[in-house]
Amino acid sequence: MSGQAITLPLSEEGTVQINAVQLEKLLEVALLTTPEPLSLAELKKLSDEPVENNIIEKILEQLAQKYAGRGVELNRVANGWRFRACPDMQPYLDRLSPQKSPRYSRAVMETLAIIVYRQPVTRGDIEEIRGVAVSSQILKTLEARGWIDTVGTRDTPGKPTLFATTKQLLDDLNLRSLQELPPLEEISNLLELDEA
Amino acid sequence: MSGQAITLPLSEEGTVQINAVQLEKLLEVALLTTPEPLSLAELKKLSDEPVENNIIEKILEQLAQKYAGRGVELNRVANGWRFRACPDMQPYLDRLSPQKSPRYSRAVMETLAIIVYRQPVTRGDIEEIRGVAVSSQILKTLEARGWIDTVGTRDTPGKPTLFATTKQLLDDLNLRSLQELPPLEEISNLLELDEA
Amino acid sequence: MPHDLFIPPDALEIVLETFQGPLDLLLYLIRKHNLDVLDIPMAQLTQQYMIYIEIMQRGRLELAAEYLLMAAVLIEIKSRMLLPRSPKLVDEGEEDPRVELMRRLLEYEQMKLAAQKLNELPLAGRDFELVQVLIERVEEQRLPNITVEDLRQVWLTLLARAKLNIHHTVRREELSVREQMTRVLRQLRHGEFEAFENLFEVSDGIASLVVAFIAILELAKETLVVITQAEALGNIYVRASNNLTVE
Repeated sequence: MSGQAITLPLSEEGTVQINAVQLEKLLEVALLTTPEPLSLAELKKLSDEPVENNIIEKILEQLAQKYAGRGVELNRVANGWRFRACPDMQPYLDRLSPQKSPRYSRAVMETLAIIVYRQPVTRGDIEEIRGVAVSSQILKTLEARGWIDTVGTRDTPGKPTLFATTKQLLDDLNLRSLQELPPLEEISNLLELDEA
Repeated sequence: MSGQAITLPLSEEGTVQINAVQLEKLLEVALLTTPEPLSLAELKKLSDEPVENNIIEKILEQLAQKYAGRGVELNRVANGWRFRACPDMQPYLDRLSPQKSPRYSRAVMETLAIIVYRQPVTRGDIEEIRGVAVSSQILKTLEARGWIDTVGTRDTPGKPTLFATTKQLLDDLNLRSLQELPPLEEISNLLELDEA
Repeated sequence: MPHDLFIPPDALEIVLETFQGPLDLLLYLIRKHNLDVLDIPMAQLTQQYMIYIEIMQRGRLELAAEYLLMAAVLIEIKSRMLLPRSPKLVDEGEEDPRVELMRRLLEYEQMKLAAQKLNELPLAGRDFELVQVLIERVEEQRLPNITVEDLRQVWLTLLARAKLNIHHTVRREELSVREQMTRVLRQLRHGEFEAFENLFEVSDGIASLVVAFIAILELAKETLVVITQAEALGNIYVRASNNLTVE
């Protein structure tokens, strides 16, 4: 690991000397000890002097570089930056503890997909698309996981609750925004599908 | 971080070629993703080839060296090896954490869940259900919290201790009795039974 | 009945479970028989669907209302297509009765495929681990809090992993027995014999007495307590089968 002091270009005055080596060290510890993503606003608190976002980002990118090729990587996700083990390490880690989060049933995943791609939606909207009743247990499961929450009600009789996805879902999928999710199949493609 | 292949001296035959670089990478990932200490026996499972303790220890010491001067350090403790934040980093980390609640690791939560639902149980019972060894650290964590205690021993060879949950746990969960835990049948239908 | 529709009776329930509802079943039939979604041959599709419904009913499966409703919708579309359409209505742009069904089928299929893709994405805790290095806090230790929901989720994960959930659902009654087992063991912690009747809390009501009784039997079965009776009709005593020496 390189140890030389890196002096980064600063704002107009250019006089405040930020110790980039020390800051990198602090960012690294904070990120290694926190499984949840840390936002730039939070990471800035680590510096004794005020730092600009682009400087923090520069150091973070530099830090991410240092971990290239190793078993963990520094990623930017919806709620900020966090370290994760590379997915190709999983088979080895499973040897230590075969603890796996469960896979959800099709009912749960279809409900989630509809909320992801059609949000904000009411329970009625979901039932309309799936053609079957949606048990409140399914919605509770997704809420307990922190993947969906209620964002208001629709102004129709009964004031049904509107559901939308959270940043937590994106974090768990290691994504920055909904746009990174796989796009929906075009209807025209669906017409050509032979084998389901 | 140096990337050259390190060939370590091996046992008598000296022919088994252990890829020390790959092993170091695996040890690093495993230790960075597990807050509890990992024993040599567990760490050895990461290697595809059988490795001797002294080789693993040599690689661990080498790894600890690489982290010298950084914000986290690799320590050997009673139950094995683990990374921790250097104590002098704590004032900085405290700037971040006030609003973040710490969380128990999955190993701790699983152990607690088993004691809740299967009490009174021995450590062996817990290990059988979890499929992995339960470190005494985990049980100590739960005992120190006042959530479990020992209620006797089983009359089998070795006289294993029986663990059960306490009133304190019920208080902390705001329950009057364990029966107030919600029934599970409904949700278990939401999980895919055949693991993919 | 077309031979490819034959389903062994014991597999029927599984087949029904694999369909997420009538739309899913219709999609399956359309894709399986290479039917054109844009020009659904109503007679053929309705016939296929009704065969399934009949098999399900013969298997005395409780049919969800949604399946029966869909049967009604199919038959309605079919009958409307049999009626000659008045040129006037056609001019006014009366829709083909199949259009709405087609739209719903395609929308559902789109979501079904999206769900599959979503489920294939690497997920934290399942396909990759998060980095978490220990912080040993010196002062003012903040202890993690947990909720009932946390415990429930973790236990479910364990069950799923152990594949116990099929035959091994945890019921409330079972938990109450476990809870009583712990209470009795605590009471016996002094290591001495305790009179059998002292192990019951009479004021708690009959249901709780029964649970306590089952708990003591369960403890005896797991050889955690020793139950003795010197003579017929004599006093019954219970003690922990092994004294807890370390406190």
